[in-house]
Amino acid sequence: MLARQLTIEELASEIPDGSKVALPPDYAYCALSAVRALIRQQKRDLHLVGVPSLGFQADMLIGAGCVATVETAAVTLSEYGLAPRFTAAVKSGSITMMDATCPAIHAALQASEKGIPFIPLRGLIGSDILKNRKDWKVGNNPFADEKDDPIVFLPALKPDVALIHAPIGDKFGNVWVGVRREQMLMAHAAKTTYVTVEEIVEGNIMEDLQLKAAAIPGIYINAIAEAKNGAWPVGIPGGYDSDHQHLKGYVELAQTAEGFDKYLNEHIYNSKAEAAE
Amino acid sequence: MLARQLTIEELASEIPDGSKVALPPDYAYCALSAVRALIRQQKRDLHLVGVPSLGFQADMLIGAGCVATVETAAVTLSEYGLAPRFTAAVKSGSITMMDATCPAIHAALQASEKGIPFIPLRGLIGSDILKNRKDWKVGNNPFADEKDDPIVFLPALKPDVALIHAPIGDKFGNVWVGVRREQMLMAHAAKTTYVTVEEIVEGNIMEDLQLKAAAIPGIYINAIAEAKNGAWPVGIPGGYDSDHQHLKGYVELAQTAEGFDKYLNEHIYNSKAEAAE
Amino acid sequence: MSTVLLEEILINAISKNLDGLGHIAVGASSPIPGAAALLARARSNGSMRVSILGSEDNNFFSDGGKEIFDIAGQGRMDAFFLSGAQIDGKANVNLVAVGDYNHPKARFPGSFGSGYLYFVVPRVILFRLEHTPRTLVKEVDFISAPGFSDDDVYRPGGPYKLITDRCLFRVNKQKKCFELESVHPGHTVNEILEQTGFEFLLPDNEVPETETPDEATLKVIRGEVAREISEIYPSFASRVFGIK
Amino acid sequence: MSTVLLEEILINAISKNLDGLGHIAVGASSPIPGAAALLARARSNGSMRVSILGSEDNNFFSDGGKEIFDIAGQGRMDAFFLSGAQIDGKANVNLVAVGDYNHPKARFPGSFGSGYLYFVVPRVILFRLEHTPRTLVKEVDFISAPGFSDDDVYRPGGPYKLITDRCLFRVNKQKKCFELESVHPGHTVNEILEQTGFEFLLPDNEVPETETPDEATLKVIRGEVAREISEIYPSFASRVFGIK
Repeated sequence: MLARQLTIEELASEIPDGSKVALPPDYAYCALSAVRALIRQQKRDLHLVGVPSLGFQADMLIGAGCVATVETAAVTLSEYGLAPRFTAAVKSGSITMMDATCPAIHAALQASEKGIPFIPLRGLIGSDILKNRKDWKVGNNPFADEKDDPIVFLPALKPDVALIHAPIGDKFGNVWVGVRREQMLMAHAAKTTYVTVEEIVEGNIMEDLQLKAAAIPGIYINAIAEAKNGAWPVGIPGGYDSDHQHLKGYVELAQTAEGFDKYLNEHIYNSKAEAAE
Repeated sequence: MLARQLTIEELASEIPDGSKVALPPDYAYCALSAVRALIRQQKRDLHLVGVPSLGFQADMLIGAGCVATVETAAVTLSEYGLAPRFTAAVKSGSITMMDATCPAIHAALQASEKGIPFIPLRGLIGSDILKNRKDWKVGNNPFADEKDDPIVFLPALKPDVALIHAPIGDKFGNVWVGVRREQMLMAHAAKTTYVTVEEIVEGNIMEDLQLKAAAIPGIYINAIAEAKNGAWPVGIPGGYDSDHQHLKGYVELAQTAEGFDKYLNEHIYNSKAEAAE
Repeated sequence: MSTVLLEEILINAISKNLDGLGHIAVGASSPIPGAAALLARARSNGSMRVSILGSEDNNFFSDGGKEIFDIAGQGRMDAFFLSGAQIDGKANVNLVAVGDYNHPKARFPGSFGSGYLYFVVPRVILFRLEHTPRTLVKEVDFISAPGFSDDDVYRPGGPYKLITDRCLFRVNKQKKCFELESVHPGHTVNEILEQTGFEFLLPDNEVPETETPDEATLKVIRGEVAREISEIYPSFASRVFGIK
Repeated sequence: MSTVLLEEILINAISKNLDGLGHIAVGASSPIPGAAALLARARSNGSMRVSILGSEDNNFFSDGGKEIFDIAGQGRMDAFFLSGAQIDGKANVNLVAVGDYNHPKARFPGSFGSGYLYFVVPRVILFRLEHTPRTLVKEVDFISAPGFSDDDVYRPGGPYKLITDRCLFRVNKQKKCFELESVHPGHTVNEILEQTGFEFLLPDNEVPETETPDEATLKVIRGEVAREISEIYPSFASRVFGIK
């Protein structure tokens, strides 16, 4: 069965305002070209889910006013320092934070993947993460011997959209993610999955047993778009490195709202070449 | 870190009587040469766990008197008919059955993999599977709106041993399983994992990104043994086919206890060549 | 028109219940349901996926044995097939034992995924190609999966049709029982009444005969469907379609 | 003997707490703990595994982002490292915010895996290379992960040591607080008392000086450890060891 193959702009246009959008961290495969299209299309009220953390793409979306809520274990630009638009938004109260811990996000996505309404998880008890998550509950382990055994119950986390990038996909929508299997978990857990790939290859990925073992089958993929260097300015593992100078420049500009607007105008809004792809 | 590399007999000797041993179905990678060694070493009181079902290896172990308990979604020889020694053992009451349904076994292993004491699962309510599993409980979905939402709670299933076969391993104990990832789940969930492989290859599997994405890392593997044609008489996917004539002959002989003893004597006890491997 | 085989009538009848669906999954030992799914896919204009356990050509799963159940739990499996050593009038399915569970007269392989999939897959089509009072019983000896559930039980899925070598039943969800839908050519309602161990509803009007596939459909069944099914069920394909 | 750097003293001191363990995991932004783990592995005679987040050479995980947490939950991770914007005398760690959580004065990336790993990894070694009353506080503003738990809470893991740029504390599990173990060369107990925002125990005897690595150890640190750590932390390896 053939996949729907779209342009980046078409793909982004299928993600409505208010969507709960799951995104991977910078060290995985980030669909930055699609994120820029979301910004160009002035999406609003997105609820970002970091799987399990977020980086540059979240800082840009937040700075551009696309985001209402951030659910994540962290927003980090690692060696580039604090995420400036994220930090400013939290301080000003313009976004709602749902702080989590990494394994809680993985586990809650696994609950959605399995079609179970919740999953228990150890840890968290006594933390202010738990105290601030009104959507989580503390229950008792039903298999505890005599005394109580409190344990956190996490409701299934079902994003409306998983938005990911990958090195290769095929015309059937099969997408190779290698060891970055949290991207597979995202696709299994989310209602819809949109993928950009460096290259749409000939043939069927699932006919190569080695590739198949690390590929998301097309049944989970709502649409695919080809995006050469689609993670830029972030890199992709096993592919190209991050654009260090560009990212450093971003962080410098994004320290202020004005600087960030300058970045937006220069690299996103006025990126006609990209918009026309 | 180098893996412990053993002979098949040494490997089998590390699995004590009474162990809870997880085994894959015939269509995955079955460590038949190690199973024959278990039979030669006259193991007793094994608790077999089918992940999620069992085939020839279970029928042989049951026939040889090695098994006390069978926990599985099925014991099947597929086109070869009913599993004769299994059927006889159930009828005579010589083994304890813990009937399950496939996803319950996967989910309970995932609970062990995640270090959580239990996992909820849909389905099962109103079945006699549930009625006969005193170790399972029915609880309430803590996130249900107003009315009750009964759901089954499965305790984590933590086998003492996962015993599996694979096409290739390396001297670091890394083992490639391809799409047969339930074998990876078994290794994650079990206390110890013993693996036989068709071939111990040169180099480090984890240095090949494609192989790594479908390989069990050595940290989970307690020992590895090389066993060329180690799944025989069952086949391995992508490798060799089942030995159809041999399996047909087995099923014919195993219809009676006497016939099965003949098979044991001919192909297992007296398999000096194999024992000396 | 060449002689139409029972298998072809069954494949055609099952396939009619799959049109318009997105993903049909077929379990082990199910050559006729597998062929029916492939037939439905052949006329879907590329809008249907079929996954067949044990197939390499028609099995896209890449996350281990759990994925087929997870995908059903996610609501991404629209139809599945179940058989049973016994099936009763409440659509309960028994894949485990005849007689007392702890000292059975007969023991079968086990429940496989039935205790789960029957709850979550919207259209579960039951098939039993031995239609006798021994197999279609008043009450199963062991419930691998119940046909119906109390209102408070999460159950987006359940039984949809029951097809045998003699007839096709539809499921009446209100009355929680089977209703005769059609009788295969050469069989009669009286014979069905006689050979069925459970009670079932009869329609108000005359019971129609199960449709025989037309020439175009037969061509697809005997062509691409036969070729594809022979990958997984070579002996079935050889016996029924002469493919080797 | 060549001049020994503070980093080398820290690497050596941390590594002493890892000997004999089977699997050490190192998280993000942790060059000194990473080097300490590699040093401990170098003298383990091949009995220790080290996994380093972000490394390709020292990262054997093949089941996605969840595996490092699953492996800790299974009891297969013996030691891990945590830092904090603030750490208090109850070993609570804050990686989130200073001031009111909803209107913070400062906001940091977030809790990452701390809210879980601190509970299940037997030896969690805290490190904070700015030892001032601003970072080592009486009470953290936000608990990403609590230092100690009530008896009924499942907690096989927890804090083991706290190392700073001035000293090494051990954890006193009975009294649920820190106890000064050693002071780094060039620092004094009085300075530690002055620069620590929380109360801690002093040993009955004199506080020893943190050991300086011997020549053989320095050779390993500056040789294979420096080379291996430069894969993940090139700027650290260049600054400290002159590797490029």
